[in-house]
Amino acid sequence: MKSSFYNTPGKHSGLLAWVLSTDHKRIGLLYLSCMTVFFLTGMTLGLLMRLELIAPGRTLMAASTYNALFTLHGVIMIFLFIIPGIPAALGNFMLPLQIGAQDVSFPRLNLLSWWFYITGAAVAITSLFTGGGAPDTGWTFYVPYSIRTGTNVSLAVFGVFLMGISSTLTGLNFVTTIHRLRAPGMSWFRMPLFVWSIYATGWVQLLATPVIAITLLMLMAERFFGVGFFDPAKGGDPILFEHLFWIYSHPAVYIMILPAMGAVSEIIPVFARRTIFGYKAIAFSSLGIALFGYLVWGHHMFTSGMSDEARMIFSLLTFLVAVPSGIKVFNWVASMYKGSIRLDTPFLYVMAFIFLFSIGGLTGLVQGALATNVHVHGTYFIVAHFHYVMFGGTAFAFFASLHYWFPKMSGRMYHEGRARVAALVLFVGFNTLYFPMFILGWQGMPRRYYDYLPQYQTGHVIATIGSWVLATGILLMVYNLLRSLKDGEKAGDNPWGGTTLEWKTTSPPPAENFEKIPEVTTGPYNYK
Amino acid sequence: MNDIAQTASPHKDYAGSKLGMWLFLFTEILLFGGLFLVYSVYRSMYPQDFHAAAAGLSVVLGTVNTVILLTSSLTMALSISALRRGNSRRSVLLQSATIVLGLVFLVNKYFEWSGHIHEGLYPNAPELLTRSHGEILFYGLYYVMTGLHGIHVVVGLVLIGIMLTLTMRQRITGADYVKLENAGLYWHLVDLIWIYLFPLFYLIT
Amino acid sequence: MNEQDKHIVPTKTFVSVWIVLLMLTAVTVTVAKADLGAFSTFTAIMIASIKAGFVLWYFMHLKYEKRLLKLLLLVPIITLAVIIGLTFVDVWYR
Amino acid sequence: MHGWTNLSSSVDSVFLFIMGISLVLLVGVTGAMVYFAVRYRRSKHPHAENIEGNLALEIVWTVIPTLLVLAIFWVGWKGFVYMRTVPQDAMLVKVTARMWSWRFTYENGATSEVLKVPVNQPVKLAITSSDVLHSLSIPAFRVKEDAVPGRENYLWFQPELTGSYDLFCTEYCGMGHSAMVTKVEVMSEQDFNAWYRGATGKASDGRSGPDGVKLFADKGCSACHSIDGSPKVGPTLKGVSGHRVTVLTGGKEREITATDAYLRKSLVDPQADVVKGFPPIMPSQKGVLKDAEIDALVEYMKGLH
Ligand code: HEA
Ligand code: HEA
Ligand code: HEC
Ligand code: CUA
Ligand SMILES: [Cu+2]
Repeated sequence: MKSSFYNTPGKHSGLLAWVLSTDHKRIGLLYLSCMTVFFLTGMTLGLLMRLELIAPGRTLMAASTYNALFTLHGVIMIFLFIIPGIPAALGNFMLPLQIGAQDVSFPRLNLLSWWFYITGAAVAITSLFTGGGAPDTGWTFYVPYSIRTGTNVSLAVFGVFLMGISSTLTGLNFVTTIHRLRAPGMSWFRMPLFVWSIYATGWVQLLATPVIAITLLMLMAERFFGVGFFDPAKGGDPILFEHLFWIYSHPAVYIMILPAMGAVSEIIPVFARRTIFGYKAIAFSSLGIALFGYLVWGHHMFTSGMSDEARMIFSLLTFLVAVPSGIKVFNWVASMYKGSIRLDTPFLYVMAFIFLFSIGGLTGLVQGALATNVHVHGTYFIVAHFHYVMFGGTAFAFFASLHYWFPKMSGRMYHEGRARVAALVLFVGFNTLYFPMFILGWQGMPRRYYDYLPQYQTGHVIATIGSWVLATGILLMVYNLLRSLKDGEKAGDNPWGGTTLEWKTTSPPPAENFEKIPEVTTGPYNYK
Repeated sequence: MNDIAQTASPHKDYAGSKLGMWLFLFTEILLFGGLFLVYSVYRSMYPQDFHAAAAGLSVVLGTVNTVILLTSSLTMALSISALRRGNSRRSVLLQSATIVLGLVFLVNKYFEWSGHIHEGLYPNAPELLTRSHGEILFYGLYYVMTGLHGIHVVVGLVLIGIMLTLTMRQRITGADYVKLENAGLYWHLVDLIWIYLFPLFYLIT
Repeated sequence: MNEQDKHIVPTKTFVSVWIVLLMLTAVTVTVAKADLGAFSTFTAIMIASIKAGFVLWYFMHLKYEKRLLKLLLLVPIITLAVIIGLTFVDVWYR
Repeated sequence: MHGWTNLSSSVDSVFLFIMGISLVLLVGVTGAMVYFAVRYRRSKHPHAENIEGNLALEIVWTVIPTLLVLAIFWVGWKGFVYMRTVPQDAMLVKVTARMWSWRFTYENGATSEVLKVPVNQPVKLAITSSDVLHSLSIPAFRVKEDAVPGRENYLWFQPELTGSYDLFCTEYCGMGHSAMVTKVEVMSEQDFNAWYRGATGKASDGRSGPDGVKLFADKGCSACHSIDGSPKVGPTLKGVSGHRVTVLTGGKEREITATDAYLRKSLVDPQADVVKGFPPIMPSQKGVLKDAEIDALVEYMKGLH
């Protein structure tokens, strides 16, 4: 084998060559492997929840176990999987390659971010087994319940705090890298769209994450010292906590989706063998989403007792953020027009992404409209919405890019036949699992319910069956990828015929990325 | 930790490090921003109580601390100029002065806090709980905000301490001073935040 | 790319800025004693912002930085303003 | 699902309006995508055409969606204004949520655990909570509003059909969240008046004994404790008095006998001795109940065999 970063470990060897490496590719793979483990754990919890919900009443576990399960499921999926998902894992690996740099601006800071991430994850997981037991607040940590409950909220929150630092530092690193380390000739409008989306995401990480950090610190101060910020008995205002929480957590959903959108914009031109339609529109809509994303957090609080004026303004702003998402969708579809399309697995996932994300996004409109939000808030309608955007959106885009970049990262091809079957099973399972939840939600089934009234059972049974189909698909996909690592065909440097810079180096790339830093003379998707 | 930096990245990206530092400062602004938000909400809900509670703080101590921090910012800024003019001895002196001023600030804060704690004005204290809602919140904010600021002062002092040794060992020089400059930026930010904390807590009328 | 900027701020500038800052501190303390009613908070914040401006502009060297950095500084400030503003749409009308 | 209140149909029409637009968009987007994927697959269309963009199109699909979403906002907002404008003649019912039961208090002092309202009469609910966040939701009526401690929120509706409807708590509030379910009884005007006149502030059931029975229901004890021997969130109180119980005191296990003093302490300082196998979540009644009420409850519990 030619020299690749796998066989140039640097100062250390063995495991240390990974956990102490400052090579962005190794750090990316570190994130990727940890994340996969957490993802499967989170999914297993999801599966258990579905089992419990197959029938009303107690099926498997006690109410307190169930409550801990969905809290953990939410925390793991959001903070351990989906937020670091595309940016920290794939972004770390691909960003410097795509802009023709040797590494990120601050390689040691990058490693430190991973350490923050893994420490935070360890702390969060420790919270399950120590103190008062697994936290049971839901991933939103709403006060005053989160202050009163005897479970181990403080430790879990501290874990999330550490992961927040990790996310902020990653954003800082990427923004600086994109400003400073682009290869000669790569002007802003010659950057791949994935880089644009990471850039927009980086700013959101920088500006939003500190707010959750301070909010969680206040929550801990409440629990340890009884300061009174959120305790009505001392004049505190629980609604203010909701504001603070969503000031971060709404922008955070764009941390989740923007890189996914970037990856999709990367894959479409390659498999349609033509340039992207409306490059600038897609690039600017990323910034637009990041910008408007700050202004809409109140749509999570339409029934909280917030002032009616605020409800109106937040509803209006919420609708504005849908427009740039629409622009992206339209441009993607237009990019297929008169292309020469190969329906390989990455592209199948991308098509699934567009379909599922549109469903998730459009039902977001139902939630953003005041009159209907009141009815669906706090029900399974919301649960369906966010699984469609987060799982159907981000996670499907993640699967797409995992297959797309698999040859670059590993030097081998995955097995195409198995991969397509997995994609199909996943798609069917996904819709069977989550579509009934829209109906359940509209019928009034509240979320975070351990037990439910019998009239909701049909929907729950279908969903539970769907979860098994989905699990089969996931297992097949994971099996296929792992096995292809060992016995997949050797991939060339550029198996898909991509035009961005990561395809101009060997697969897997050498430690310093490029033999010679490339000179950029055209836009990123030049298929002329 | 610094030997790797020299070897690992032969081309130092001066502007890049500074950009990174500024971005970090932005996150600090937003971190404190969350607290300023809480402050402004509760102040607008309980203006009278905040007024009454603020009377309990010593304007004199607050002013003295403001002057100390402003001066420490001056010495910090001067130390960089001195270094860049090649006078590293003077730079070391000025950095030490900054550290001393920072320590004096902390000592003052210590006396101020322990004074209030003796009066029974600390979070969840029985004495404090007899007061009005706004006063409870005022003192809560007072401790959390000046406490977080205090932590930043301590971090800043440690940083400057490291810079000091590096300057003495000639590892930070007039030709390669970006670390010192970044430490300076951090220290000025600590000052900047205090510039707002001071009127918000001590000067409410 | 590796340009270190050439400008060294003269000691005199720093010392004058420091003196201005001390004077502004004196002003804000005095003004606070004179009760300005509704305006007192406003003046206090304004004076603090002027002070902050001096620190940013001279001590933090912003005056001598490229335009990009100056503009970027607006980003967190505007973000913070927007966050506080929108929250107050709730707080004021509740 | 239609026509249970004045609000149901207006909310549903907003929903249908959004759904209509969404469906058109979804079908359009998906249809175009699938059509292109088939029409331009590589085997049929080996050479792609490089079209970089089209300004007119970009403007079209920026402006039209903007207009569409503004229209959606507008109908949503209109419907909402109606939901927030309480008619003058609305009947007021105060709602107190607590872990994990509801209490409805009427203007004549009557209280109930089930929301009873007359048909065709606007009703305003003034909602608060005595502990953590809850949310009152009546899906059939399309209404929902959070119960926030220290605040009073409101909603209103006018039921149009008699019958019994589900009322849920839709803000997570701990272990019993999914059990915080009750009913809305929409009654004919006569039935309602008959109940309303009979149910004043005094105990409605004629059973004797101290207030214990009523306190036990009213103060929310029954949300967590049964009196029939089955454990709920908390241990059953059947035969508590005098039974041997293993408790955790400061993390250490010990076995004690439930004396009067122990029962009293269980109410005012429940976290001191936590019954083994149960979470330490019982709310302290200190400052919530008067001494006399605590006495009455202890008396009552002693009588549970
Ligand atoms: C990846 C994450 C992600 C993304 C991208 C989104 C995107 C959107 N979300 Fe979602 N949302 C969540 C994750 C996400 N959300 C989560 C996790 C929650 C629940 C949190 C909790 O309570 O636990 C939530 C909750 C939530 C609520 C609160 C519901 C409630 O609790 O009452 C609302 C309300 O407005 C909302 C709206 C929207 C809107 C309008 C968008 C828009 O950005 C969508 C834009 C996309 C489209 C519109 C589709 C594609 C476009 C077209 C096909 C073109 C045509 C379009 C138009 C004409 C508009 N979301
Ligand atoms: C990226 C985000 C993400 C993803 C991918 C998922 C995936 C799933 N979620 Fe999701 N979910 C959330 C984010 C996510 N969830 C969030 C944020 C909440 C809100 C929490 C809260 O309210 O606070 C939530 C809440 C939530 C609820 C609502 C709970 C309630 O309100 O009571 C439900 C109920 O069905 C559910 C189910 C599922 C299921 C069945 C999956 C399925 O995808 C899972 C399918 C399972 C598999 C595919 C397993 C495959 C793997 C194995 C079997 C291998 C095992 C191997 C090892 C362990 C090595 N989730
Ligand atoms: C939020 C749920 C909840 C509510 C409401 C509640 N309890 Fe409890 N109670 C518990 C739990 C859980 C325990 C067991 C753990 C403990 O001892 O703290 C308990 C324990 C007790 C015990 C000790 C039982 C034994 O077996 O030793 C008594 C007595 C008691 N509760 C009485 C009451 C009374 C009277 C009320 C109403 C004023 C009440 N509880 C309200 C949850 C609750
Ligand atoms: Cu009360 Cu949920
Ligand atoms: Cu949101």
